[in-house]
This record gives sequence, C-alpha cells and structure tokens, in this order.
Amino acid sequence: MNAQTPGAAFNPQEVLRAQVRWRALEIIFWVATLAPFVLTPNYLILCSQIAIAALFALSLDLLVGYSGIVSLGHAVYFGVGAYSAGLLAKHGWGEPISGLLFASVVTALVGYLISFIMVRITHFALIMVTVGLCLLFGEIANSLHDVTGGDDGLQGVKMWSIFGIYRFDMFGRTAYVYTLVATFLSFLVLRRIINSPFGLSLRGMRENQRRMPAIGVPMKSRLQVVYVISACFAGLAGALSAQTTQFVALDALSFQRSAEVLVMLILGGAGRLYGGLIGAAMFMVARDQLADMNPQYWYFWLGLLLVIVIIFLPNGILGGLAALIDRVRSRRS
Amino acid sequence: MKKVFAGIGGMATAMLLGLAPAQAQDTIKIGLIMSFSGQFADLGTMMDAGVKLYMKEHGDTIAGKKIEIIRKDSGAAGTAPDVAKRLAQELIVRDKVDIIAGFSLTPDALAAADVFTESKKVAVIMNAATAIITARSPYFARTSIPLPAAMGALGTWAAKTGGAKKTFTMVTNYGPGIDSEIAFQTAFKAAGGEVIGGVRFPVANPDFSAFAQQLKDSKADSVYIFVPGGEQPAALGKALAEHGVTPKTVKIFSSGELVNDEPLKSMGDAALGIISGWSYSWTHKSDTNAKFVKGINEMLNGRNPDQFAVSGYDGMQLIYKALEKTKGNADGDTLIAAMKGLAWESPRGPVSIDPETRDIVQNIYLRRVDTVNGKPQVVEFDKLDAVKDPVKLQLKADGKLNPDGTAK
Amino acid sequence: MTEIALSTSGLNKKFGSLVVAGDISLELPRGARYALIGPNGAGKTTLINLMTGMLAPDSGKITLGTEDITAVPPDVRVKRGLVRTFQINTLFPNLTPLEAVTLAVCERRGEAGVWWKSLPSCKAAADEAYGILSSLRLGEHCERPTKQLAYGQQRLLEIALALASKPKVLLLDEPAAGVPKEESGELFAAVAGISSDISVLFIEHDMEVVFRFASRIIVMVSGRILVEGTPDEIAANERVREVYLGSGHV
Amino acid sequence: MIARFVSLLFDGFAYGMLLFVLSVGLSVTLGMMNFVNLAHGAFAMVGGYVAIALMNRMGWPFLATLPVAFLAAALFSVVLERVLYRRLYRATDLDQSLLTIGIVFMSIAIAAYVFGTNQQPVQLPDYLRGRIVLGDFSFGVYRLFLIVSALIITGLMVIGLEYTRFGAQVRACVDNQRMARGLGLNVDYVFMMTFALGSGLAGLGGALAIEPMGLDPNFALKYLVYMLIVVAVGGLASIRGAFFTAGLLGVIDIFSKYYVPWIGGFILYLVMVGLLIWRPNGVFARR
Repeated sequence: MNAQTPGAAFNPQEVLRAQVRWRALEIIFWVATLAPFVLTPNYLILCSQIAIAALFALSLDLLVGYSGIVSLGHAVYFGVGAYSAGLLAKHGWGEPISGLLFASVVTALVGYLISFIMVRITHFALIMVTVGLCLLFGEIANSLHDVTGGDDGLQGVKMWSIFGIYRFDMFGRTAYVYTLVATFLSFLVLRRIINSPFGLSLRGMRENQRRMPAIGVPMKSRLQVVYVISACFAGLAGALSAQTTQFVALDALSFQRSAEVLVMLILGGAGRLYGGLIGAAMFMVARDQLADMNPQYWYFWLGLLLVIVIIFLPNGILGGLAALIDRVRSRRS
Repeated sequence: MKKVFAGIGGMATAMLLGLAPAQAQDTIKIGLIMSFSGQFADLGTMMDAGVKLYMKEHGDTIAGKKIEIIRKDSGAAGTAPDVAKRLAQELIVRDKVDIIAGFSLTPDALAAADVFTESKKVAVIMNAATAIITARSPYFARTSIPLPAAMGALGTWAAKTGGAKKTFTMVTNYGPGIDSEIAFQTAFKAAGGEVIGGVRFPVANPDFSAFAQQLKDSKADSVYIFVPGGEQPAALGKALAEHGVTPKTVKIFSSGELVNDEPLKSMGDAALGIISGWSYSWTHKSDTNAKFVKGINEMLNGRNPDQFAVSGYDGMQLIYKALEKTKGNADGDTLIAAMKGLAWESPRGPVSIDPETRDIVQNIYLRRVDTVNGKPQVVEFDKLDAVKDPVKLQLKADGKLNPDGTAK
Repeated sequence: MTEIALSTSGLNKKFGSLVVAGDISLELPRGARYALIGPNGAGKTTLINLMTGMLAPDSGKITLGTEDITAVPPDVRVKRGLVRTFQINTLFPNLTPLEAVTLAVCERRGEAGVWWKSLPSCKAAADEAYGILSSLRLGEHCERPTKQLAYGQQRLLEIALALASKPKVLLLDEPAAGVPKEESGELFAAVAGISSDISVLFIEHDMEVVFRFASRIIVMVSGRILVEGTPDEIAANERVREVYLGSGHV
Repeated sequence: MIARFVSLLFDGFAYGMLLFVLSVGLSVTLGMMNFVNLAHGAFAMVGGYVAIALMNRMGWPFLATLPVAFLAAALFSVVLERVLYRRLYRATDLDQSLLTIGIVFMSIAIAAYVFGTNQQPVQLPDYLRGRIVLGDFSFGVYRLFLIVSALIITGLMVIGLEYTRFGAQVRACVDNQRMARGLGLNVDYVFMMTFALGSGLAGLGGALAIEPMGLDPNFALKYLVYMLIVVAVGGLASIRGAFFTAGLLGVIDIFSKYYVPWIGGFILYLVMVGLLIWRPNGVFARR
C-alpha cells in the first residue's frame, strides 16, 4: 500500500501519516461499543467490566506488545488504583472523576518507584520479580486488615453521582457510559503515545534491545517512562473497577488477575492496539457464557478455547487474522 | 445505506423484545450464586446438592408456580466479591429472577448487600457466616449458621465443663474467623478461663507447622480452632497431630469444618476427643436427618452431607415455605415478611427464622469425636436449644438495631 | 599535527584468564580511514565493544576528541558522536527502514522521548531519514519491513542507522560480512561516500578491499596490536605475513 | 529454645523439600528445553490423583503408588508433548504460557468431573505417621520421609545428569541443539525423555504432597507460583540451585510465620524479590 500518488515526489511524512491515520474499521469498532445500549441493554454491567478489562489489557500491551517486556504482575497497579480510589471514596470523597485522577496519580508514583527495580533486570528474572511484587503487594494489603479490610474486602465505598446528576444504577447504564468514556479517552491518549516518536522508540526496544543504545537511546530512562505510563493506566482501570462495583477485594492485586489480563492480551494479539480490547471482550464474554452454560466445568471449555487459539492462531486472534489476510492477498497477486 | 440502518434498527427492536420476555406469571426464577469452581468449589457442590435434593423431594412447583433455577459461579476468580455482586445485578437485571440464594463466602454477601436493598429482592444466604451480614440488607435471610452463636456456646462450655483453663486460639484471618475468635474468647473469659495467645493465619496457607509449633510453645492446656472448608481443615489437623497436639495432650475445641468427613479420615485416631460446637453433623439422630443423609448419599456417590448441604436444603425449604404462605407472590417485601418467624423441622433439628433479625435460630450441639464402628466419628453429647445470634442481641440491647433488622 | 578524533590508551580486558584486549593504544585522526584486521578471535569486535562502551575495560582510557569517555554509558557516547555498526545484522525486523532511521534521527535531535506529539509531525526528521536512505539507494525500499529486505540492503541499513546519528567517529564492524564478493563493491562505494569529516575505523577480512580503502592498517593478534602502518608497510611486514597473511592463505 | 529452633528448622526444611520435588522437574523443562510449562502443576496433580485412586479404590499401599504416580505423570506428559507441546518449541514464551494455562484450566475441570470437588482424604500407613522423640527434640516421621526422598531424588538426578550417557546427551542437546543433531543424536527423543523425567518428578511430588497439602482439582494452579519461585531463585536448570532454594524458602516461610505471623507470607516474597534483584540468573546459577 503505497500512500504516494504515482509521479509525485516522495514525501516521507505522508508515509508516516498514512500509518497513524484512523481507519474505517477503527471507527466502526468504537461505534459498535455503543451497540450494547440498544442491542443488549441487559448486559451493560458485563460491558462495563469488559471496558475495564480492555483498558487494563491495553495498559499491559504498552509493555508486552510494544516494548517487549513481559509482566506477570500487572495487577499490582490495578490493585493500587482500585484501593486508592476505593479508600478515597470510603473516607468521604466520593466524587468519581477526581477519584480517578487521584488514583492514577498514586499509581503512577508507585509505578515510578517500582520502575527503578524493573530496569535493572531482564528476561525470566524480570517476569518473576513482577510476580513477586504482585504477591508482595497482595500480602501487604492483606496484613493491613484495618485499612483494606483484608480478605473481607474494602466495604463502605460510596460513590457520589457523576456531575451530581448521574447515579451509578443497578442496570449499569451509568457505569457503562462512564467506563466507556474513560476507556475511550485513555485509548486516544495511548494511541497517540504509540504513534509518537516515543512510541516508535518503544517498538525499537521490542525489536532489538541491543541496537537501541547504539543509536543513542537511553534505554533505562525510556523504560522508566513507559512503566509509569503503563502503571498509570492500569491504575485507572483499577479505579474504574472500584468505583463501578463500589467494592475492592484483595483479588484486585492477585496473581490470577495478572495472569488473566496477560491471557486476554495474548488471546487478542499483543502489540496491535486493538488486540487487548478484542481479547478482553472475547475472554469476558466467553467466560460469562460458558460459566452460565456449565457453572461447574466451564473451565474446561475456556482452556480448550485457549489451546485452540494458540494452535491455530499463533500471535492471537488479530495476529491470526492479519496472517490470513496476508495469505489471501499474496495468493491473489 | 438507509437499508442497512433500517435493518440494524429492526434487528435491535427484535432483540430488545426477545431479550425482555414478558415475565411469565406462572414461573418463579431463583438465582443461585455459589462457588462452583475454584478454591471453595466443594462448598458449592455441597450446597447445590442440598438444593437439588429438596427440589427432588418436593417437586418444582409451589403454589401453582413452576420454580426455575439459574446457577452462577462466583468461584471463578478465587475470592472475588465484585464478581458475586455483578452476578447478583445481572441475575436481577438480565435474567429477571425473583429470588437469589447461595453466597458461599462472607465477602460475596457483603459486597452484594446493596443490590438487594435497591432492587427489593429477597436473598437467602446459604453459607456466608459472619454475624453482621443479615444486618446489612433488610432483604437478607440466612439458613446457615451465625458463627458467634455457636462459638460463644462452645467457649462457655469449654471453660465451665470442658476443664480448659488457659487457651490459645487459631483462626483464619477473615471476617468469619475473626468473628468466631472474638465470640469464643469473650465467652471463655466470661466463664472464668484465660486466653494466653492466639494466631490468625492467611486464607491461603499451605503449611501449618509454624502455627502448630506456636501453639505447642504457648503451653496452653487447650486450643480453639476455626478454619473454613477447603484444604485447610485436613492440613491443620495433620500438622497438629504431627507436633503431638492431640486431644490427649491439649484439649481441642473447634467449629464444625475441622471434623467434617474428609479431615477426620485424614487425621485418623489423632482426632479422637476433639470437641466441636456446631449446628449440624450427618450423625445427628432423627428421622428427618436419616432421610436427608440417604438422599445426599445417593446424590454424591456415598459422600455424607455437611453443614453446607443442610444449609442449602433448608434455604430451599425456607423459600418453598414462604412462597406457600404468600401463595406464590415473590415480591421482596411480601416474601421477606412471610419468611420472618417461619419454623420447620430441619435435618439438624427444629429451626426458625428470627422475625427481628431474619437470621436462623437453631440448636447448637456439642459433639465429641469418638470411635464408632471402628472409625472416628462425630457424636453429639449436649445441646443448647434455640440459640440466637448474640452479636445482634447485643446490637439490639445497645439500641443499634433498626426495626427491619438492619444495623444503624 | 592532525586533530585526534578518538584514542585509546592502555585498554585491558580479560574474560577469566583469556586476554581479549591487552594494552591497546591507538589514535584515530580526524577524517581518517583506518582498517582493523586480524585473524578470527583476535579481539577486533571486542575492541569496538570496548570503545563504544558495550563492554567495560578492566583498565585503560578512551578519549573522544579531548574528552575522557571511559565511564560514559554507550548511548551517551553515541550522542557525542561515537557510532558503530554490527557484524551480525542488529536491526529492527518489523520496522520499516524509514521508521528505523527516523527513530535514530529523532533520537539525535532529542525528539524520541516525546510522547505527546504524533510521529508525522516530526517532518524534518522524516525528511532527513529519507535523505540518508536515498543516498544509500534504499529510498525505494523504505516502506517494507526490514525483515523482508535483501541481505545486502540490510547491510546498507546498518550503515544508514549509524549515519543517522551524525557520527564524528564511525566504527564499522565488517560492513560487507556475508555479502557475496561481487556485491561488496556497492557497500564499500557507500563507505567511500561517507563525508570526509567523519573518521572511519573498519574491520574487514578482504585484503583487496582493505588495501583499496584504508589509509592506515592496524593488525591485531590475540587481543594485542601487532603492528600499525600504511598499507605498503603492512604488506611488507614480515611478522604480519607470518602470523596473519600466512595463516590466512594456507 | 534450641529444641524449638531445631524443630522449626526441620519443619521448614521438610516443607522446602516438598517444594523441591514439586519444582525440580520444572527447572529441568524450563531451563534445559526452554519451554514455559505452566502446566507443571497439572502433571503433579495427575500423580496425586493416580496415587489416591490406587490407594482408596484398589487398596494399594502408599509407597507402592509412588512409582506409579511418577510413571503416570511421565506418560501423560509424553502424550501432551507429542500432540501439543512439540508444535510450540519455537513459539514465543507468551504463546507457550497461554497454551499451558489452557491445559491447566482443562485439567482442573477434568479432575473436578472425575474425582469431585472435595478434598481427597489420605490415610498413610502407620510407619509414616506420628513422630520420633529424641529427648527434647521431636520430628514428624512423614517430614523425615520427605527429606530422605528429596535427598535420594537429588542424588539420582545429579548422578544421572552428570555421570550417565543419557545425561551427557541431555547436556549436549541443551548446550547446542544443532551440533547435537549433527553428531547424530536423536534430539527429539532426548527432549521427550527429559520432559517425561521432569513431569514424572512432578507426579511424584504430587503424590507426596497429598498428605501435607491436600489434593483437590485446584492443585494444578494453587502451587504454581511456589514452583516458579523455586525455579527462578534457584537458577534455571540447576538442580542444586532448586534444592537449596526450596530448602531456604521453606525455612524462611516457617520461621517468618512462627516469629512474625501477622505479616505472614510478606517476608518470603520480599526475600524472593531481593534475591532476584541481587542475582537475576538465580542465586545458585553457575553463570
């Protein structure tokens, strides 16, 4: 796909612009996120949780898909965000939007502190340190029973209405609008980040860690920035979860949550911007539907789904689709 | 283009109509939220067996209405109360259920409390055992066991009759564990005993030897234990036996889970002499229970029922009896009103729903592990009749209980 | 006296008991074309790794211009103008050449850490990147993922990436490694076209090429400099014949 | 005082040895074959259920079930290796983890379906129960048994990998696959056997773990994290590393729970993160 009109002088800027341009499919995707209001109004609560999971997966994609750093402990940031938002609301400030901002700032700070550890190590040790930190934070939250409620969860989170008008209702209408808007705005920011020079240097790190210093890139500080950004958005997802369910459980910080979000991302396809979104939707819907059909043994079907995807669609659903389209195209031409 | 939009619009309308079926007047939908998978899957298995058995015995119609059950798994992500809350919301919004029942764990029930208050739907709690739960929503009714009631009775007995002077408490560090620790300690001290130490261990804890050693080093003459279901009772029991802590050396008082069938089998003779205070054991002698045990045996390949099964059974019983009274009206206010004061003969003995607190009133049995037919088994030797939850009695005495049974 | 662009004095590096760099002292004047030769395992690439900071020396000093850079991290050395290429392609397989070189240019211009601006807004960087690619005849391939390029084109991209950092000193580690002899001419034509302001030190095995392009030659054996001199001096040197040319031609 | 200290040390070490038996196979597959096998816990669970079924349904003695547990898990893993894993040897770590997590999910459901959700009770023979009292000191017999088993396994593995022909082949395949192939080694076969060995050890660990840890369908997931910790801190493919790490972690866990129970697992994870930052390749890694 050459963006140049034949005969015109080559314009490199146009080539780069063609890559970041909004595509029709993207617009359709986001318009489709509004469909549940009309098509499945009874599923809005699930939809809002999908939106939250999608944002969480997107924040992880920045690390896994774009920078090539695997984290199996991303729930640390989700949990910190959830507890900050939850505690703020519990202790008298239930305004949602400022709560979100507060939580993401707190999480970004935590992410900044943790990033000093992260940039020192690589590979398997790094993955295990992320696991370790996740477990460590879980234990801290558990032992601070008086503050966090420990295993009983943080109770008494009371959210005010958004703008003093829209109450979080039982049907999840407000919750879905709220999480969808937050996720979409975050997506815009993340999309911009990925399409920025900084985003290009992230992809450079993913592609070749050895070359980067040789073209003058200070890897560590670049990595620290991406850790902070990723943490910030994961925290935002956590805060959204705390606010819409008005409850925070220890589970927010669990290894399971970390593993789950990674599964969603790989399922959808890492490093593809929409991979996390699609993976989250697929995973959550599949889990919901399978668990309804077969509450005791649905694990089996979910496991089978993962195995099938990996065997037949390596690189996730979007990766598999892209490969398929490539194959069809090359056959035609 | 216009056609496409028209098509989408038509589809949307069709789906809207399809998804919101006119509520059939002759069906009552009951949503069951239980941990069918995960760490506490067996709790769900047992509770559900109780539910199924009751429906098998009593049919699936009541007051001319068909009962339809929708099962939801809250155990998927381990202990995830936000999932339980979402499931409750979805059952009400999406599946249009009339009644919700189940709730394996305290956090699940607490997280979902507001949903019932807001939607005015009745929820029957079949396990979650922390005292305060029923005070969190006026639509909660409970058929399991308010822990402090049983543990308080056990504490008093331990100090007065059981011969314990200095005790050590070991509980799991979450709501029910802390509840029962406080209840036991308070009652034990009030009856003249001394609490010389205690430990709270995490919900996920693979090895108990450090805690067994602590108990041993405390030189206590007795110990009180609370652990939830799952792998903990057997693991803890074995760690104690391994460190030479058996009822022969240290008097062991516990809640019911420690002496359920599986841990008893694993502990073997080391369990002989453990005293527990609880509302149900399958060894309870009554005709109702004999029939119930037989039913569960058939359903679960010979496994004996435990507290979870009987709570599930009685939960269904409560719903059926209340619906009978309201002639099939499942409206929240009507139904909860009908539940208040209901009394029936359960496999565990006579039970009723306290009209003030909507919590269960039942006998608490004191039991000892003895050898029966060559195997260790729980044997009842004493009971306290019609025990109410002391925590809520205290709230009431302090004037902190609303007329609808919620806490101020 | 000519201005010295890069110098090392007394560089030492050991892996266990193996000496990979022993007392290496050399000077690279501004605008020079020096070749570094020696048999396999002589420590040529290790020397480049030491000079660029990818390995830390056990002792010794590295000076860029007038500045001691021994303790300066690799990326900062690049910013100061000391740039290298790799013997084994060290590229970004899924980026296009345009993206890769734009990245390097942005980095040099201090724009690559900017996350709030969109990439296309860096017009100057993109134009410059395209200019570099065109000058190496990669212009028409700049939109294909790197992994799809022919091997020779990938070797050229190695050099393009280095040039994007506007080096003062360029260290080329076997630029024509793995390229068939008939195509290597094109690569060295590109090397020859590098601005004469830039000092170049290149590793190469093909003696013909070395004698054609280098003004001076440094011969390394077993981690030490054996001899340094003009091509004629080297060609005439007995010890070089013995140790290097001899063994190479047997 | 000394008696208490010795007792804690003993309990912790025995607990660690159990972790060692469960994890050492993962160290082998992950370290030597470079395959992220998160289903290692599922293999352990297979061993556990096989042992339980033989004991409770067919009346086998406990000790006789152990070799069968080993073989069953090894066989099961070979089938999976042939059918699924082999396709992913060259895939990314992420794809490997997703596949194996999928297998874990399936194994949990299958175990729940076949054996029920309840804890499987195990009644050990009398000679493995109770404790030995030596003056002030007392030791649980089963824990002693665990320590002895772990020592035997370590000994056999070290000898097997360093002094036998098969061991030499394994090391050759790991060091340089291409060269090993060139030398005429059947790399596929060596990998399959290595994998079977690693999974068999997991199965054995699963059978040994029923007594102290219990067994239910969640076993496949519950102890995965502990296994990963042992492997990471011990250093990949290092049997000695896994041995010492497991022992150390067990002791730290028991000591911290004894002396500072209110912060429970905190110290264990803190130590783990600290060790990994200090020695990212594993504390006992040779490199």
